[in-house]
Amino acid sequence: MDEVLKAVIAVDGAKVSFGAVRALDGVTLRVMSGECVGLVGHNGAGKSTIVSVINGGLTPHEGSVSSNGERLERYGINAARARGVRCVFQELSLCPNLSIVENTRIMHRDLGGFGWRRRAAEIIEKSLDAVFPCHGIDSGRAVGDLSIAERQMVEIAMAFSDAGTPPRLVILDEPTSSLDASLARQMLDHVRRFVATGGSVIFISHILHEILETSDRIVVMKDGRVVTERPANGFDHHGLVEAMGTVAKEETNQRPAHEQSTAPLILSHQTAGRPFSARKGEIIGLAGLAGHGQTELLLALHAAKSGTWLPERDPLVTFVAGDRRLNGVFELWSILRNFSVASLGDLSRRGFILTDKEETKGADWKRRIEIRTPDMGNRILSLSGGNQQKVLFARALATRAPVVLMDDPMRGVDVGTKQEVYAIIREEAAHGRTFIWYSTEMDEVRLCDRVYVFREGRITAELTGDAVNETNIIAASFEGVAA
Amino acid sequence: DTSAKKIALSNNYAGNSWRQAMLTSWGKVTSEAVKAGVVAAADPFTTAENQATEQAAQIQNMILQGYDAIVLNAASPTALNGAVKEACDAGITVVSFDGIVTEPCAWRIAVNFKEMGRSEVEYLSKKLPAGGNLLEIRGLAGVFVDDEISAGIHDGVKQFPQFKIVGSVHGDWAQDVAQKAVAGILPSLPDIVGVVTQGGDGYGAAQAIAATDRKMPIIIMGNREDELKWWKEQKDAKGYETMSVSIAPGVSTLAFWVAQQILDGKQVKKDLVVPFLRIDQDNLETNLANTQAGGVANVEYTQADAIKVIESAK
Amino acid sequence: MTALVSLFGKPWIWSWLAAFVIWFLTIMVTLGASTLGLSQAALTFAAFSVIVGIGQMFVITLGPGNIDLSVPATMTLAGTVALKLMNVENGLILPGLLVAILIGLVVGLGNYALIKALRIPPIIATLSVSFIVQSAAIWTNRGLRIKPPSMLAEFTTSNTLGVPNVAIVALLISLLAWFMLHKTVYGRWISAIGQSMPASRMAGIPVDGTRFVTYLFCAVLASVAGYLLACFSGGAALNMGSEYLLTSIAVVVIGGTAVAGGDSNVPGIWGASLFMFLVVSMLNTYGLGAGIRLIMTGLIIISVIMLAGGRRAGMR
Amino acid sequence: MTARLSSDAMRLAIPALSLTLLLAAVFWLQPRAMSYVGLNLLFNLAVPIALATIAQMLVMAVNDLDLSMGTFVSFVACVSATFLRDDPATGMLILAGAIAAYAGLGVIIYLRDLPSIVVTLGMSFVWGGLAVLLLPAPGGQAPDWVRSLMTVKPPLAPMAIVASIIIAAGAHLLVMRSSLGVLIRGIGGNQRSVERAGWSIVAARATAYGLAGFFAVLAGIALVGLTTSADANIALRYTLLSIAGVILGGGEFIGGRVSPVGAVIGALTLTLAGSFLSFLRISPDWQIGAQGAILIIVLALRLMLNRLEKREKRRR
Ligand SMILES: Nc1ncnc2c1ncn2[C@@H]1O[C@H](COP(=O)(O)OP(=O)(O)OP(=O)(O)O)[C@@H](O)[C@H]1O
Ligand SMILES: Nc1ncnc2c1ncn2[C@@H]1O[C@H](COP(=O)(O)OP(=O)(O)OP(=O)(O)O)[C@@H](O)[C@H]1O
Ligand SMILES: O[C@@H]1[C@H](O)[C@H](O)CO[C@H]1O
Ligand SMILES: [Mg+2]
Ligand SMILES: [Mg+2]
Repeated sequence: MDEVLKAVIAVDGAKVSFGAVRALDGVTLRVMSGECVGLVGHNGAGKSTIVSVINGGLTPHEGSVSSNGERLERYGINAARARGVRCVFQELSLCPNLSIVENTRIMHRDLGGFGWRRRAAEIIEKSLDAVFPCHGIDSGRAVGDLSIAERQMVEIAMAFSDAGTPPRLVILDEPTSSLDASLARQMLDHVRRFVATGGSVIFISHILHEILETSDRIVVMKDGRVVTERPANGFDHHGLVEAMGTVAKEETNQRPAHEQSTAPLILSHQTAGRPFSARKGEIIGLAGLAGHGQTELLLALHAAKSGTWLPERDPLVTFVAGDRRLNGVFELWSILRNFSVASLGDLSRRGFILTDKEETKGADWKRRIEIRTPDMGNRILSLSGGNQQKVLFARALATRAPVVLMDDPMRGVDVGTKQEVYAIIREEAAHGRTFIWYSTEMDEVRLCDRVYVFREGRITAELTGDAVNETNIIAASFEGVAA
Repeated sequence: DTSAKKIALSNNYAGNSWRQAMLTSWGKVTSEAVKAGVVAAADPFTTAENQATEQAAQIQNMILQGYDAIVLNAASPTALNGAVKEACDAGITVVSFDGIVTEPCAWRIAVNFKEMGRSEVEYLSKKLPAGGNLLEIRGLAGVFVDDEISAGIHDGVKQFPQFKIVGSVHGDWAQDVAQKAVAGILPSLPDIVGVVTQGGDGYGAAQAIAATDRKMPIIIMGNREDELKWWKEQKDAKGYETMSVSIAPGVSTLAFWVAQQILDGKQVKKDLVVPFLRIDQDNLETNLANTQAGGVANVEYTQADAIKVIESAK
Repeated sequence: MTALVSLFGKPWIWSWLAAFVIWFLTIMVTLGASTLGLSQAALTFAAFSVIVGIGQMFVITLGPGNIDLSVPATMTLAGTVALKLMNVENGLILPGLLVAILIGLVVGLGNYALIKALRIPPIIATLSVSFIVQSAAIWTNRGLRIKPPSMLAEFTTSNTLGVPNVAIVALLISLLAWFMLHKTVYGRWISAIGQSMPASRMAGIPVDGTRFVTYLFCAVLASVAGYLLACFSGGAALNMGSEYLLTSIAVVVIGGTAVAGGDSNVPGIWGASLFMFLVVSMLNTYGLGAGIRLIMTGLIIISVIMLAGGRRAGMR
Repeated sequence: MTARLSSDAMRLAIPALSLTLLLAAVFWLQPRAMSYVGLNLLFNLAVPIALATIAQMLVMAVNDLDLSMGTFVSFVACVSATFLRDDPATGMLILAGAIAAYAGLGVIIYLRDLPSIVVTLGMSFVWGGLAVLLLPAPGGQAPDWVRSLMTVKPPLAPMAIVASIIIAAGAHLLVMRSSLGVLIRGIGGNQRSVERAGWSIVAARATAYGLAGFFAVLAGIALVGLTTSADANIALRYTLLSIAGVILGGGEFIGGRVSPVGAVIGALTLTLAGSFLSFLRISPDWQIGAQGAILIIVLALRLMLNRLEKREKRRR
């Protein structure tokens, strides 16, 4: 009981359902001051939903929220904020049209009054300096002009910033998804510093080593329940994966560097740096620090190889989005329509859609890639983030396009699913498909046959076969920085 | 001598055949006057939409361009007063016609719209002494001309109480709008003996009524050719009788000559009245013959006509 | 019961319901004597709104900001030029129609050229084009009203089995539109573009081609409506399209099409078109003045959209 | 000092440049315009347009669109020319009520999640009807204080220029510098995150709409001060003009990207474009079309400068 008294926030028996879906099925979670709680679970396990409960955005249908032993009856966003609860949401949630300073004003309600701009600038700059030393971000810039990584940095700094009510509990829902290794490191270090001074953190990530090395305690969720809860040193990577309910697969090793140079050239592109080319059946990685031109290359390849005026009978490329809200999902549509939109050419005759064929193909892929839904006719938004991402994968893989462009598509996808997708990618590559894959995760880059490393919008290095390893990639990513 | 003087026409609307006929008459008469050296220029300007604000800006531009006189068909009798006053203050002669302005410094060439409306009912009272139900088709809501003609019609009904207006719709002086509005109200109306109109809407009303199995009432016509032609066809087929009242679009040329006379130093009264154009059963054919196919029955004025109008007003 | 519930989930039901209530109130004035007359008139005049409304709906489906303000001017120009070309001769009916369609194509081309090449927001681009088109209509014959060929005038003003011919034409066009939206790849494409243009592009949809065709389609429907209306009302007038600017937009949104794009609705266009005509007729019938009539029209539009409940979630 | 222009500054530079170019062209065509009186004549009717544009901009800042701006300004003009003069207390009360109605609209649109386009389309009928009821025929008279306010002759620069600067500066402070402005634009940028920060979206939206109503009321009063009297249709054009002004001034339909100074410049540019045309003396047939052409040219200019800026940015 005195555990409850000490808890910064304690949720007891929270139940939340969205229609028929039970997002939370009686979750009890406590966060003490001075600890970092790691929260893991498969896609749709209910992590984001519990976050919404804690930050006051969602009132559970059953269960209670208390703080320092006091049961909070009218718990809402403002009550949460007043208690120092701050949140970095899974999707970016700043106003892109406002400057960083103005966003700071929005985040801190009681920052008003004459001269607020100056004060807001001080607050956010102080926090940025603390979390990401040498960040180089000017607080007068509009958020929309920032790269996706910079935005995430600002958002994290915003959560740790102090404008009167100091942050006591910071919730980080997949905060490192767009950060490269060095920035993620800085953030994790800051989390430890914050915890050391008595702050609390809830840390959600699918990158398990981050969880393992940063958390004090790890809570594993599955299907809306907490299934395991243990101090972090009670888990190893394998054990954690097992606890999440996914069958731990063999740690993927690098593919045997088979003979690729004889395969026919399928795509080449002139870039600012080294020339880019791709051969049939290759898996090509685009690596380097986040936001250094990898996405731009993918967009350029896509634009160069697909017409915008006439329908393409045999498209050369297809695309898997990473930023699914921006260029991935069609929000009004069902899962099926979202899946089939890229292959309508094959699912129609003389412009008329063959509905039967569409449904068969949809059912086929639902099975193949395990999209967790009772009905492909449900709206795409009824899926959790990770499952939406799987639909986007299925959409691309179901086309006949010989080249698949992937823009860091594994963001927010759980470990089990990742392994399944990797297997599909390898299988398709073996059948002659080419994958061009931008990833911020080293594990994924290591799966590639060949890797182009980017630095400041240019390709600065090309690594093949055995040369594709962490040391070489990091060396190439920072090439020129030291000089 | 006005040979060095420049006159501008400020017109607020060009979207119907009446206005097009008005612009054509202006072009025809003024180009001859310019050629003959009576005036140096007579440029027509039209605004894109029927808006007082836009026309006010147009008048202000004319002030900047240094015109000596502005002939004005106004979007509003009062909303242009500010701009008109500025023009007068800049020493410019402003002559308004058809859509006249109330600003005292301007001249007005007005049609007695009220009388026009009243005369329609008077005509009906002669044809139908027993009276009966009437349908009224009005013009564009909120516009001065519409309100005046309608007021005249209602005065007429007061004067001849055997008539009763049982329905009233806005036809916006356009055949298709009138047709639609009449078709919508017609099914719910009792028998009607007459349709009182504002011109530009008679043919539309006739078509809407013809589409039902009602007996054709007396529809007062305007001056559009299709109205006159339909009347003629009905007259030839079954002796249909009606009349037409309207204002001739050529009144713009009268305004032009009046402006020229004022610039020439003539003393002209601020308010001049022109008769409306009336066509009856017996002069229908002559008027129809003088009307361009698809056009509007019209009268154009000469300098001499203008002098006569000015004299008679004294 | 569930059928009824699902019926009320349909976005188009509200416009139909509103149209029906108003129709009923209007015929009750004459205790039902005006039923046939009013229904026929409503079908006739709704037909024109339906035709332009469908075109506008396709454009609005393309997503926020997409709208075609050149509809009225296109109607006017097509009507004017076609009637001038046909010159009251029955033999020239088909060439007249072809010329009207050609005008639609040219206007649509102009609209999309501006939107694409100059990146002008559609609302401004189509407004600019409409000014030019209106000028062209004035320039062609200075507003002279030429009569339609007699066969065409006869066709557009008469009924088949009690149903106005123009309504039959509109119905055929509606069926075509429904088919295009729900059964063809093109329909999927415009819905996708309306939800997210970047996502559509990345899904390999020929975005420019699809948008271009849609603007063409809208302009062609406007020109066909202009052609029919000019024949129906006995000649083209320079201002004949003007009331279809607001109407074409109003019928789309009242009919339940999402103004945010991506979701269109053909049956709703009919409900809304009938409604728009009947509202004016009812208020005229009840002898209300122009001011009251305008206020009531506005309030009814707002009530319908409130009942229909704005952006709906039930779409597949 | 870094030479990097913020995107806000760039948003402004482009409209300012097009206005300057157009002004140069007008001065070249009509040197007489280059004077105290000349400038006032060129620009005084832009003052109410600028106010209406600011009003529209406030609505656009929260991702909505107001299609009733023109009829609302007309309604206000009618109130100003009647009640505000004859019975100032009642007049003020009516205008305050109208502003409250605007705020209420903002609330309803948000709470019921209605498309603003449809609700304001409906409201345009309501305001229009009220205006017709107030002034069935044109008339009324501006209150004397309004008239003298709009005809003052300040030293140095004419009223039109002084007023434009005051409007631009005031709106800039309100929308770009104050906390309230940040909140309103934040809603346009990402409503959810504003909500998550604990703000009341309802209150913020009501304020944005209320402010829009306030500026539109000022527009109506200023308009009557210039025209001396009103009619029910006096400002119908303001709906499209205000939208075009916001766009010309660098604003966007969604995303809360707006620029008050740009909006005022946009309004001035549109007004000037009309004058430029009348100085060109185009044949009356094509005068309407030329207005379309000039809109296209001004926007094409904007695009060209935009491109130039992008290239500049890339080089850096
Ligand atoms: N608005 C909603 N409507 C219906 N179901 C929802 C809604 N939001 C969430 N859910 C469901 O609730 C469950 C939990 O979702 P949540 O977003 O919390 O998952 P998650 O643990 O964050 O998963 P992921 O790792 O994929 O991001 C999922 O099954 C999801 O489908
Ligand atoms: N009170 C609520 N009522 C209805 N839906 C809600 C509520 N609160 C949250 N949601 C919905 O829950 C869904 C899940 O939130 P979120 O935005 O995190 O999803 P995501 O980005 O797809 O990722 P993930 O599903 O992994 O969380 C969202 O669609 C959100 O709109
Ligand atoms: O525009 C014209 C004139 O204003 C006339 O007075 C009546 O008919 C309208 O069509
Ligand atoms: Mg989540
Ligand atoms: Mg998730």
